[in-house]
Amino acid sequence: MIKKEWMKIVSVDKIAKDSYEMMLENEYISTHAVPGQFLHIAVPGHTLRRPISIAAVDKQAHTTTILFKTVGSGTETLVIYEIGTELDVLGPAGKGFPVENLHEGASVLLIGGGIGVPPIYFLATELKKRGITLQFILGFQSQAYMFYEKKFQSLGETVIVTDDGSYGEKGFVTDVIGHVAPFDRYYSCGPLPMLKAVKNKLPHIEGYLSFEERMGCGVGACFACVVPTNDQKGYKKICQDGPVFAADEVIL
Amino acid sequence: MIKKEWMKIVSVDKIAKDSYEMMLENEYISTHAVPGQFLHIAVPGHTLRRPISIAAVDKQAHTTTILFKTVGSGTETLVIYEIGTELDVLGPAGKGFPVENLHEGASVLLIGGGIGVPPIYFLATELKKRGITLQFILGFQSQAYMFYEKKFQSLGETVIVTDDGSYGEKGFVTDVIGHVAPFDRYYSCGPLPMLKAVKNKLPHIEGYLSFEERMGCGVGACFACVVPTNDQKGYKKICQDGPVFAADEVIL
Amino acid sequence: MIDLSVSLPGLELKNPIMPASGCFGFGREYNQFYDLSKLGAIIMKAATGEERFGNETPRVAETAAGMLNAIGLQNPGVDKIIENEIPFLTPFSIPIIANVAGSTIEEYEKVVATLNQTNAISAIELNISCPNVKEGGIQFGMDPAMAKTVTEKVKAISNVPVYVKLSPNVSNIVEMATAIEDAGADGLSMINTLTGMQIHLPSRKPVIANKTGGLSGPAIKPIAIRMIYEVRQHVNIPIIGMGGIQSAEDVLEFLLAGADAVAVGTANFQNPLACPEIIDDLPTVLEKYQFQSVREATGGAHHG
Amino acid sequence: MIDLSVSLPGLELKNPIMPASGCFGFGREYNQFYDLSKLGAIIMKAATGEERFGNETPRVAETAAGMLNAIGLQNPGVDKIIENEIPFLTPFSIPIIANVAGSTIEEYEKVVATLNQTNAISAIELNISCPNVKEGGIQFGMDPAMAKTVTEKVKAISNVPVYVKLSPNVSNIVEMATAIEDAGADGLSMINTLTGMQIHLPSRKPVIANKTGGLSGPAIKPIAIRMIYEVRQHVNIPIIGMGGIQSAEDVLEFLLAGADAVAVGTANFQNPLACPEIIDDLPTVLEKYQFQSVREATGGAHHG
Ligand SMILES: Cc1cc2nc3c(=O)[nH]c(=O)nc-3n(C[C@H](O)[C@H](O)[C@H](O)COP(=O)(O)OP(=O)(O)OC[C@H]3O[C@@H](n4cnc5c(N)ncnc54)[C@H](O)[C@@H]3O)c2cc1C
Ligand SMILES: Cc1cc2nc3c(=O)[nH]c(=O)nc-3n(C[C@H](O)[C@H](O)[C@H](O)COP(=O)(O)OP(=O)(O)OC[C@H]3O[C@@H](n4cnc5c(N)ncnc54)[C@H](O)[C@@H]3O)c2cc1C
Ligand SMILES: Cc1cc2nc3c(=O)[nH]c(=O)nc-3n(C[C@H](O)[C@H](O)[C@H](O)COP(=O)(O)O)c2cc1C
Ligand SMILES: Cc1cc2nc3c(=O)[nH]c(=O)nc-3n(C[C@H](O)[C@H](O)[C@H](O)COP(=O)(O)O)c2cc1C
Ligand code: FES
Ligand code: FES
Repeated sequence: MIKKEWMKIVSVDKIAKDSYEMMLENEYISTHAVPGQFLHIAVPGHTLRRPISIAAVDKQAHTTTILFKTVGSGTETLVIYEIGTELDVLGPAGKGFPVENLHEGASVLLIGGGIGVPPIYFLATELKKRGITLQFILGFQSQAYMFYEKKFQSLGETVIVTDDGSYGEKGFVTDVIGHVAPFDRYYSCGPLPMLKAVKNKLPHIEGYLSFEERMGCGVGACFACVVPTNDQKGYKKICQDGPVFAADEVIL
Repeated sequence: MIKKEWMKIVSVDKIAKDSYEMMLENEYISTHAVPGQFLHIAVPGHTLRRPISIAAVDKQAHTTTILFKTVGSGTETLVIYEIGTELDVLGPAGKGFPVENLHEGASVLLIGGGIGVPPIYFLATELKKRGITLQFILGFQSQAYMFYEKKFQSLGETVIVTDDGSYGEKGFVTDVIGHVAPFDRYYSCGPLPMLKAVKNKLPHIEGYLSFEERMGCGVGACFACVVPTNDQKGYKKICQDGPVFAADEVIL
Repeated sequence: MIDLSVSLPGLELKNPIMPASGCFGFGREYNQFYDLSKLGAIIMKAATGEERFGNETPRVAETAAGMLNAIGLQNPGVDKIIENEIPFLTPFSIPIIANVAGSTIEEYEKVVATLNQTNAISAIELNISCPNVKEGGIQFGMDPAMAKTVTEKVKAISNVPVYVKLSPNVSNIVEMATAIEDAGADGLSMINTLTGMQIHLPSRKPVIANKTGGLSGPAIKPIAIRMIYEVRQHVNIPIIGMGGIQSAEDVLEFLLAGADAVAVGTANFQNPLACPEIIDDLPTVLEKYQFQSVREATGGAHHG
Repeated sequence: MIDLSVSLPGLELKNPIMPASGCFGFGREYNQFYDLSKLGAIIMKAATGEERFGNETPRVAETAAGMLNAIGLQNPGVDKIIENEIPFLTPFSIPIIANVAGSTIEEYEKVVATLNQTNAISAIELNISCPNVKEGGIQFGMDPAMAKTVTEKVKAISNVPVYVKLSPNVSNIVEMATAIEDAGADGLSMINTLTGMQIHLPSRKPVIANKTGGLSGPAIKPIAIRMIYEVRQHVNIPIIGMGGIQSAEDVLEFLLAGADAVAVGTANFQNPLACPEIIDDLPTVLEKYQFQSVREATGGAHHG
């Protein structure tokens, strides 16, 4: 269940250009978080909270890791907080990636783009524990923005794509989907145009997409973050019903 | 001349209930400030700067001391800044107490009320250097809010008045004006009702009053802080022409 | 003991705090954070005649001390609200206020007639900040004659008191308020959002898909206070005040300006516990400023 | 090289940044902080027919991301402004815009006729957010017919271009703007402040002696942007935009919405160097968002 919790900043490390890894301490969140869920973080001086995915948890140390890019005044404020500062957080928010019905030994493709990479990492570590075979396609603007390459490589075959070709393949994540080994299912997180392209490229494969959208409440009350769906209701709320949806459930 | 300067917080000490002494380092301000002038301090997250009187300067150490009471969100924000923080300040602002035409050995009464006490202290230290005889009447809400009693006593005869009688005399500063030794001139700083009462009580004596008023620009551009005057122009700006005015110059 | 209770047409409030329409859904989500029975009342999200899917996203943007929203009245329609949402709310035993919206007078009438079928509703909040599609899209709440007509029509059929929610996007708020009082409204609710826009520099387009959105939050509080103060001098019906309330001090400011009760909107997003925290703080704040009750504070800025 | 210059009726601006009326006096004070010749232009404090002493104090209050003011048009009167203030400003060789206020049409005419005597003024900014004492105190800027009349009368006598400054306290800003364009205005200036109030809890009274005051600062920026965007779609005369500008990014947002140049008001109080810093930052910001010039950015949110 989502709660309002205080999370203490344990460490902040720069992991790439404008990109930071922040470790936060809180027992409730680290115990209950599942891959795909996010934290809705209050930033003093800002009306709206900032949604940031959970990238890892350590249930023993009670820590939760987030990875974020500084793109505006909220994330820029967040990154300059001193170690020890307590953040006001709603979490774990949303529903995670469905993983229950995956059999051991299944093969899965995970596709992350930019700030969509962090939840993919958390998902990968959990799937690995279940004995799933993993392949990754990770897209970044350029080499300077790339992070966690080695960590992903230790979990599975990893293809890096950059917009400018400064590292790995040049182009979009969808350009290299044809090059990877066969897989039973895919999971993807990234900007909407990327998710659309991925869905179109993989029409007949079971897939799950994790969405980004501007949020108000972050808890399902304000209807800021809806996405149209094929079901009878006609829409879902990203913050509450998502951010992960089955690819065939949503209308992009 | 007023300038925009950065002043580094050197120390913050609690001196009475809700009352703090803050020492700030900046050569330009400490070198040029005269008693009666103030600092117009930017407080992040607030639209308007906060005017705070200069209570002391140390020209050798390049420090300026301010004393302030936490009464609202601006002063409450100010007091929690860490040592070493640089404050964005306009100063020295306004014109000081006129002291030029005082002859050595003259006797002066200084009357301060609440947050009007700080500039009186700076003035007193300067007058003392010129060999002026000083008497003080200082008003506080109650004993808990009283500060600098000993420092004033070392400069001259000091009468303390409290609203509730918890220390010194009970009542208003004007209640004890009749009890002090004769004086040639008076200076007073405090809330408007006190200044009015002081002026009415001492109609035929040369006196100077330092005013408080809500300010916008603090530099004379916005006309937020005017006070009606007897002269041809009909008004003066507290931030620029004041905050000190001759008692017979202003209409209260 | 500070008395927080307020008695208004149709509304016996144990305290004057209620979540504002559209900022609290139908309560389910915030009930995860606290027991809704703590609230003075609840104002539900807007109900329209049929289900509405609202605007394209993005629907919100952050501004200095505020936010813009253009949700577009997304709601399941009045029938489903009665069927699915009100039954969830009734066990909390707090007055339920239904926010009613429409594109035509007929739609308003239909929603209100449908709401008459349930006795779980204590009052209606008539949201007239909606474009009248039959009159070239001008909002009901921006024209005194249209506001008067829709109020009269709704009053004629509603079996609960009607609070009309004023739009602040008008030249003369007093003219609107008096027209609505004359039309028989039981109370006013004010203010709705101010129309604003934010432009996204990289794309050179409005951030919000609908282009304009409604500005809410602390940024608009001075406008809300001014309008309530002005209206209080000219109308006698009660006012539910809102616009930027974040703290019990803000509540007192609204009461002094002339509000009888208040609603809290945007603050719920920042702090899901905003309402209960304000309710807990209110007695201390009233006491600090020498009030024995909420009622005593109401209109305090107009006395003497 | 990014081109910051803008050419508007009567105004050859080397950059689009000017201090807003009433927030910069007649420039003397800010000239202590920097050389005024750096500015694109200067808009002087309001001039009235006779000297005015303004309202009682307090005249300002701080609000969330904004402030309220009710200075009350204090100024030495148009004659003294010509005598004492304009001679100080002319050596800076920047266009001088005179903000003109009045309580009657005759007063506006008198001020403009008097200004005709000097050739140091490049344009007039007509402040119509003033109560018309002959028409029951309703503001000129809140009634299209009155706004039209005062614009026509002033245009008939002024020997420099006239920019009419719109009040945002209206139901329909486009109606006001088109009435004023029809009346022959050379340009618009928008927005003036929104009427607001703050109540002082200890005294239970409005903080501002005048009770209401004008809300300015970042809080109102979304409203300014929306109004400029709407007006830009309906009028062809240039717009000087203002309302909460604090940074070069804000300037670009105003340009994209449809402003041709901008004025900076409240930000001067926070940072006396606001204008020169914005001027210095503007080329970098324009470049970042792929603009070669200010002119290219103007109206950018309306294209494509
Ligand atoms: C479910 C979810 C998970 C996310 N996970 C991550 C993550 O793990 N790492 C990361 O770096 N970013 C993540 N994002 C994006 C992140 O929320 C935005 O980058 C951030 O809110 C930007 O805030 P800002 O103040 O720095 O930028 P500004 O542009 O100044 O923000 C202005 C407003 O727009 C909103 N906004 C701007 N960009 C986005 C965006 N892409 N998505 C949603 N809202 C946005 C902000 O929340 C704020 O309300 C996630 C977004 C969602 C919805
Ligand atoms: C020339 C001058 C010198 C001053 N010197 C001192 C001093 O040495 N020590 C000290 O403690 N205080 C002094 N004050 C008062 C001090 O400026 C206020 O206490 C302070 O601005 C309150 O800010 P706040 O945010 O804490 O309170 P809030 O009440 O939240 O402030 C809200 C707004 O009102 C203004 N305001 C509130 N009270 C006053 C006041 N009494 N005078 C002017 N503006 C006010 C604030 O500046 C702000 O704009 C002086 C005031 C002036 C004009
Ligand atoms: C996201 C959002 C949705 C809203 N939806 C409605 C609505 O459906 N009906 C309505 O009358 N007002 C609606 N409002 C307006 C609020 O009820 C309230 O009048 C306004 O936001 C001012 O209060 P605040 O500043 O506390 O948010 C909405 C406001 C927000 C922020
Ligand atoms: C203290 C103050 C005084 C003002 N005086 C005038 C004035 O005399 N004439 C006028 O047209 N506008 C006046 N204004 C309005 C500003 O020129 C400007 O339109 C408004 O403040 C919005 O811009 P800002 O948010 O950058 O301040 C004044 C504003 C302030 C804050
Ligand atoms: S952000 Fe409010 S419903 Fe999703
Ligand atoms: S504060 Fe602006 S003139 Fe004094």
